[in-house]
Amino acid sequence: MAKTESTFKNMVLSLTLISLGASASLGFVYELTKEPIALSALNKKLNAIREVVPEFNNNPDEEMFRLATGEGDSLDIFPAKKDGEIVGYAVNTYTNKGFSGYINLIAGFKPDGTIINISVLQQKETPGLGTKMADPGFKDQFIDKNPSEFQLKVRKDGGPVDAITAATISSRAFCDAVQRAYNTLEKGGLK
Amino acid sequence: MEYILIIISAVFINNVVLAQYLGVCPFLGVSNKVNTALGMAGAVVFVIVLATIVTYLIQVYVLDKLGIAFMQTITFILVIAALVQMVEIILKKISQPLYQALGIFLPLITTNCAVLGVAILVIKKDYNLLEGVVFGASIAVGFGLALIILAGIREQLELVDVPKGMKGVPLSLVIAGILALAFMGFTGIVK
Amino acid sequence: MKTFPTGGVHPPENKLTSNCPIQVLPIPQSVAIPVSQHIGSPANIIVNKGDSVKTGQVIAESKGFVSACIHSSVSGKVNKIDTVIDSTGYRQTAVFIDVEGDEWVDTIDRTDEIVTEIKLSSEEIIKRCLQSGIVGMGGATFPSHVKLTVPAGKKCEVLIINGVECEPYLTSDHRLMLERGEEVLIGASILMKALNVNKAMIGIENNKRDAIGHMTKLATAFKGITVHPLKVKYPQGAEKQLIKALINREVPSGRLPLDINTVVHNVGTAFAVYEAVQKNKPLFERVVTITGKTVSKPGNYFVRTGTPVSKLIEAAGGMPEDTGKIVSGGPMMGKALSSADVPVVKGTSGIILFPRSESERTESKPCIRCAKCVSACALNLEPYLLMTLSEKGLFERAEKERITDCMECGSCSFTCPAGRPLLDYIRLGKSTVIRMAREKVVKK
Amino acid sequence: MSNLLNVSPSPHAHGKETTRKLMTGVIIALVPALLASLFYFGYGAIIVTVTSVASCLLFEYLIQRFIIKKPITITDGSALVTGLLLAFNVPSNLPVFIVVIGAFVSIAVAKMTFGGLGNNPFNPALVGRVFMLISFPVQMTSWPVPGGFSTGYTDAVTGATPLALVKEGLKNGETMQQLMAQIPTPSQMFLGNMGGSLGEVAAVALLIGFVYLLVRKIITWHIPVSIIGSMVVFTAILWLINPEKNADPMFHVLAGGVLLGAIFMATDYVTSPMNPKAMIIYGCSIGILTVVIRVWGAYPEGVSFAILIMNAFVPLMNAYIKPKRFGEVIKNG
Amino acid sequence: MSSTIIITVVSLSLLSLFSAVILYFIAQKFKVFEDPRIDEVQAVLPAANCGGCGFAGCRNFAEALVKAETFEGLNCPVGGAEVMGQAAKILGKEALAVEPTVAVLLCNGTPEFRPHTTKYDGVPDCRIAHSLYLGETDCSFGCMGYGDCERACTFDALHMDPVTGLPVIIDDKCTSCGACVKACPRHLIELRKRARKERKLYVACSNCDKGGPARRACKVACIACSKCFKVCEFDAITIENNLAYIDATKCTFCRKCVIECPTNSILEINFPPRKPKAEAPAENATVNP
Amino acid sequence: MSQLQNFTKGFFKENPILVLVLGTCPTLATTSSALNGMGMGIATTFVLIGSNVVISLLSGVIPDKVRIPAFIVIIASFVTIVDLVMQAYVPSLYETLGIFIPLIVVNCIVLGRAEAFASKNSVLSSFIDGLGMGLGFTMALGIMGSFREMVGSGSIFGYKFISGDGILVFILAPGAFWVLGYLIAIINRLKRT
Ligand SMILES: Cc1cc2nc3c(=O)[nH]c(=O)nc-3n(C[C@H](O)[C@H](O)[C@H](O)COP(=O)(O)O)c2cc1C
Ligand SMILES: Cc1cc2nc3c(=O)[nH]c(=O)nc-3n(C[C@H](O)[C@H](O)[C@H](O)COP(=O)(O)O)c2cc1C
Ligand SMILES: Cc1cc2nc3c(=O)[nH]c(=O)nc-3n(C[C@H](O)[C@H](O)[C@H](O)COP(=O)(O)O)c2cc1C
Ligand SMILES: Cc1cc2nc3c(=O)[nH]c(=O)nc-3n(C[C@H](O)[C@H](O)[C@H](O)CO)c2cc1C
Ligand code: SF4
Ligand code: SF4
Ligand code: SF4
Ligand code: SF4
Ligand code: FES
Repeated sequence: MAKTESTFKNMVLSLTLISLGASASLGFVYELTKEPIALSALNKKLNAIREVVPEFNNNPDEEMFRLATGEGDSLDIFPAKKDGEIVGYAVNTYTNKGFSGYINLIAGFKPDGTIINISVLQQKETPGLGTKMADPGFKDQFIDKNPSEFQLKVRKDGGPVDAITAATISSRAFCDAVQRAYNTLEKGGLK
Repeated sequence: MEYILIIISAVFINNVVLAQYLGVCPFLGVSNKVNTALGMAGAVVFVIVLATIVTYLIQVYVLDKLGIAFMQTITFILVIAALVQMVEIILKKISQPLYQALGIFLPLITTNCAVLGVAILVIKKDYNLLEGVVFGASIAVGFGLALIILAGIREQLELVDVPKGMKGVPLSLVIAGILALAFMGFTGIVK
Repeated sequence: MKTFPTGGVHPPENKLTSNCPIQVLPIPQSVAIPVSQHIGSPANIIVNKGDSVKTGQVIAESKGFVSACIHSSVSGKVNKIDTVIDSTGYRQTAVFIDVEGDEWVDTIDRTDEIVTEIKLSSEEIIKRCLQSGIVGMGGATFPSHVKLTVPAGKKCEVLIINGVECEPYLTSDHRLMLERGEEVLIGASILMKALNVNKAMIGIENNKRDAIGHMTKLATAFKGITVHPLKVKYPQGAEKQLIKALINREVPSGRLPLDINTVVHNVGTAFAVYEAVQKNKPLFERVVTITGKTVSKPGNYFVRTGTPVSKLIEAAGGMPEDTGKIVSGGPMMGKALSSADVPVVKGTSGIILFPRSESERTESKPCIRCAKCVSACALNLEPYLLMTLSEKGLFERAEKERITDCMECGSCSFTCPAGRPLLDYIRLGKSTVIRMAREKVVKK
Repeated sequence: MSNLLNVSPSPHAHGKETTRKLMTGVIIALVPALLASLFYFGYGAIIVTVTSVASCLLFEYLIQRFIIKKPITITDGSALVTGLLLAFNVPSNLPVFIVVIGAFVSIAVAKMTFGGLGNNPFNPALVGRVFMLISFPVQMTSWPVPGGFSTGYTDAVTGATPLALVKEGLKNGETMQQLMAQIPTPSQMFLGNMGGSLGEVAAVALLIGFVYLLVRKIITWHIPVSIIGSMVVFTAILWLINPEKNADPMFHVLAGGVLLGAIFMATDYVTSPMNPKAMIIYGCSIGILTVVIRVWGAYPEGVSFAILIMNAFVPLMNAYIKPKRFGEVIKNG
Repeated sequence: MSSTIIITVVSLSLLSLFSAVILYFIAQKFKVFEDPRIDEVQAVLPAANCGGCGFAGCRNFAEALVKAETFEGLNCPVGGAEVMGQAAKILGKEALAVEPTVAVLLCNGTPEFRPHTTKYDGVPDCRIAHSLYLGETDCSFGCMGYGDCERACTFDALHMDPVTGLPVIIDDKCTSCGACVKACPRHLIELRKRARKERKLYVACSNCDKGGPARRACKVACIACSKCFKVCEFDAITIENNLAYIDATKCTFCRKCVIECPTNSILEINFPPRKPKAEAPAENATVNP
Repeated sequence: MSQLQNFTKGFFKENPILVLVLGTCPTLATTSSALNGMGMGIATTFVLIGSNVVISLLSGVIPDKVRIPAFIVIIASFVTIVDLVMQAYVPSLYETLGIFIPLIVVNCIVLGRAEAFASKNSVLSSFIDGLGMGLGFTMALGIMGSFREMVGSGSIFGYKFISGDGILVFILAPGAFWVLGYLIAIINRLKRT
């Protein structure tokens, strides 16, 4: 095959044509995937919510609302409803007290404030230490506990929570995030 | 203070090569002599700063405006490739010594994932332009630091007999591993 | 006590013969006198096979400025002119003389009387040194008249007499100072006159207290000459280190002592100059220490040049069974001889016989980067690096690291715990670098 | 062979020191600290030390024998020193399998990969220690409290080291004064009656070793003194600025592994600079980095990291910081 | 088509157009002319980078070839005539016939002929031993056997024989790059003309001492007795510095000198065995196959 | 070269990571577990095949001087397609691989194959080359990922086989460097014998 000469015209032309083809197909793929991408983002959220509240049949994402924490910001609350009746709230909560700062949790509460389950969305704690907060071994001790009687404090600070070995700081932070969620719900009167 | 934290974090704690795995190819490739390493480091700082500025502007004023953020990869890489070429030519024209010092490294930089990586990270981290530039420059300095250290060690090892199979890339990788281990000591200095 | 500031080592002194008075070694039946006993061009032979010569007669004339005359050390007949393996380790041209009696050239004053008054002028002294074949006895055998000729524009302020004898085992300078102290001092005065200086300093290491005492006492009678005890540390005898120790000046790299207005001469040289100038006796005899831990009768001897080393060994009670190495000079800088037939020359300060157990090198192990060689080097070089560079053939880098400054004192190899042959490679690198530099000049 | 004369280039004499004698010297200098560790931590210390030394020797042997296929040099003592120092850097109740893994990393990764003694750019024992610290953070940070010679191995009572106490305390907002009550007194710390790695606690034992090393001329004063000196200066400044939030220099020097690091680990020939000027820069940098990590970093203790980081710079220092050569400056006198 | 696609297409095309234009001008303006023939020539060179041609590597040599008027004095010993011919073809020049050569060792002092008189205990390096003294034997010209030449050879063509202590050259592998010649501090290796069937005939000695000491040091030393010189009908032999030398370009392999030599210093290699009196030289020849 | 050789060379003889040492960044970054590594490998394979095929189709019409930019555009398009598709259908993998998906564009293997192979060979050969290289890459990532996952977290493809943790360093940066380093050393050794 004879090579195309490197003339100005050829260069510009071929490059432009290739870009044309490339961008057209890209635009096309983008259009195609736009919806699935949005959907998968939603699914991810719903899955997280599903993990921490009982079965529901509404769309908590659509019914999401915000409640002020009282610390100058607010948390996202996702109400889970079964046949129109509230079965729980999933609260997207956080703390800045982690060993490496910010930790993002989603905590599910029964309408009476009892913890259903907790899921860690985002954390930067030290592997092998703080990261164990996502393990059932640690977080399961919160299930079915109601913060009104179950103090969210580690043993070192006089509470009932068993801290992760050698990671008291992360454990404290975890408690702090859950406490924040609980407080917000309580203040919002949703308990 | 904000900027100092960005600098420390990018140079030491989240060093591009040692913690973020970017730009490993040139790190392995151009590290046999301290002098070349210095040249490369200089060239990378220069290109990364330039590329950060240009890609930032393109992202904000073109891609975001037009709502085609998905075109990020393709536009960024084109822009970087063209930019590197342009820099090479301009450098050749205005400063021969500088060209001699940096010129030979420029082509290598196009395929250095640190450059594109930084451009994307700046957008991901929601930095403003100045923060982005500082971040980019620090990343590049971090790259240079790692490169020069490795070059120093490799130059010293040139003079001793290392096991045959380890010579070259494998040894550099092992050294990089130990360096990464050592740099973990900086963990936590910036949250 | 004074000493040079950085580097240096302290090898076991082993000065076994410091209490042995100098004896005269009987003249052998035949001698082989090499015509190159000095740094510089070999001398021109002016005798032929069959000629009769007298003790002290010139048999080879100096050729060029940096060269020295060679005198017959015996009287007798020239047997042949051939080659002999000398302490350079190679065959060199030598004049072989069969000894007949001991008839001296009549101009030599053979009396025991010490002549104090210096009659010759500065130029005459230098000329006499040239005629008498005086070379440096401190080891380098550099023709002394060259060092005494101060080039225009330079000035010598202080003469340093090197009585350090920092090498282990050797005691020839020590004995010479004890027994011929006065002559040495007169020699020093002659050198002062030749160099036109009025100050001379004699440096002696503190392990020769008797010599220090003796010389100090004698020196009171000489104007301008002072004696300075020095802390015992090798290589204090090296001229740059000695100058630093005595007057705290550093000879710049690649330059000569004269560039900082000093000249250094060995005590043996001073004695030879005394004999040449006051007694008109050329240099054909010198003090040699014959020693070694296994030697039965170690001692110090006046030896005629050309005498085979084996004669000296005989005088010392013969070669011990287990001798593994014969070294000419000190253990740190001396040359190992390939046989006992090597003739004694002007630069032979001592012969050491090492038993086999001490004559083998330790195994060379990897460098542990302990930097002991760096701290041993009195010139602050980095021997470990110089060795590696020249081992790997990176001579240009070695040059940048100043490999040519190395004075080959051996302190680095001595200290290296890994037993690395540092100096072997440094010497190789140094000579290669010098050769490369010369080739570059030639090319241009 | 025969009775031919030997001929070799000068010098014909060799000093008494050999690699093995130097290493033996280091081992002797470590004996006081070893005894102290037995005294405080009981036979856990023996188990850990023996495991570590044995595995270091074994790994070195195996690698030389089967992988590198070069002469076996385990008798030179360097692996023994590595093993001892590795043990000295870990808690005395560390499970045996972790010690073995740490020894493997020390010898295989940090030393033999580069060809063995003399070639490794990083301190093997420290690479091993940091590796263990990051891989097994829980085990590596639960320190047995000194319980006397009969302390058990696995059932020892654990507690925090003074440095960890201070770090966590300050993080919780306590002041230095409040914390002072919890940490051991300076004299307790000097004698070694505190939690910590088995070889680092007894300052007095380490100092005895230091004196021995200096007297035997195995090491020079430059590195240890500049490390400790720079630390004292830096921590003193911080302390004077805010004594509420910063511990005093005395505490910083006695707590943790500074002395062990400064005397025995930063001075490792192979991984430290080769001339006094560079040594002082190296030492000061280690001191300062240690304080930076201790005060601002996540880790309560920073000596190991600081030494490793500075190890990385040693080749550059050796290449660019040169001793002043004799006769370099032309003096007109 | 949705608007996204249009925007995409337009913006990217513009961008490409832009960069194409720039690149075009760049390419135009900053053309660096490098003779493409350099690459071509380099491609035919052996890429051994041994420096045997006298240049710092094959690329430099290629440049020199391209620049050179004629090939005079330029030769790649490794590639030999073949490669030089190819290079000549590329450049349209005449390749000069360069005679192929091979390395030979001008010393045959095995321990059997040349007894040891001392034991060298320094670094096993010929240069170091050479600068120290005459060596373990009394011959100050002969091979010291510490293998500097072996280390210099990048073609694995030269090995030290553990029995004789002398280097042995493998003719097939030797490219006559001359690295060993440069490495030997005693100048014992010569690049000699290659002959049919790898035949060689040369004085395997470099001893410049007079007959007496030479003979005392080594039984097969050349003592410059001139017998070979006298017997040679082709003026191939010269005697200088107490040493005979056979000029390979003149030698016709008549082998008369070999018989004459009283010390068996002349080696004949790869010749068919002589009928009548083959013992002495043949025995010699086994030393250096 | 037969098509079979063309296909297999990517696995051992010219393995992009273990022999050519290209594309080290994604190799190190994504192999903290076997699945991540192989996910990355497959994404790269797709880009490789796509760009190889298109480039070999177009190689005749692209002038030399704009060759590189043209290749880059083509490669970048495929990368973007992979990016979008993964975002849509394997969001969790997409998130863990993060920035390294767009960075496939600068992975030297892709451009390298385009330059060295696709632009000079037929479409079929280029396809096979892309497939072989891609799978070779995937294999290497798989090996590294499995090893790091096994040693580092005591699990394989997510199934834990020990209780507790592994040797954490192996899923962190130092482990990544070491494992790759020793893997290449082993390959070097095998190659020599
Ligand atoms: C490098 C490093 C990382 C650490 N990471 C964490 C962490 O992620 N979470 C945590 O709670 N503690 C972490 N710690 C431990 C804290 O510093 C502190 O010692 C610990 O929380 C005290 O808890 P304890 O009382 O349970 O031992 C880490 C320590 C170090 C040295
Ligand atoms: C090549 C050369 C030239 C010298 N030129 C002079 C000179 O001009 N004047 C002088 O006083 N000494 C001269 N010297 C002598 C040296 O200063 C020194 O005394 C001599 O080399 C012996 O020193 P050493 O035994 O310490 O090596 C020269 C030496 C050499 C090697
Ligand atoms: C390492 C070394 C050690 C030396 N030791 C001595 C010594 O102990 N005594 C001495 O007289 N010269 C010694 N020299 C020679 C002196 O440097 C210098 O050449 C000599 O004193 C000059 O005097 P000369 O020319 O009269 O010999 C030594 C030289 C070197 C390089
Ligand atoms: C003074 C001195 C200190 C040493 N310190 C260490 C050390 O901290 N860690 C270590 O692994 N080896 C140490 N060694 C032993 C040895 O030098 C070390 O294993 C080498 O780094 C191995 O090449 C030391 C040796 C000496 C002489
Ligand atoms: S021999 Fe040279 S390098 Fe070694 S200590 Fe002496 S002067 Fe320094
Ligand atoms: S004394 Fe020996 S082991 Fe120590 S640094 Fe020097 S060469 Fe290396
Ligand atoms: S034997 Fe000599 S000439 Fe022949 S290839 Fe080897 S080094 Fe070159
Ligand atoms: S031929 Fe020359 S270089 Fe080779 S071993 Fe003999 S002396 Fe050494
Ligand atoms: S993959 Fe090559 S630089 Fe990152």
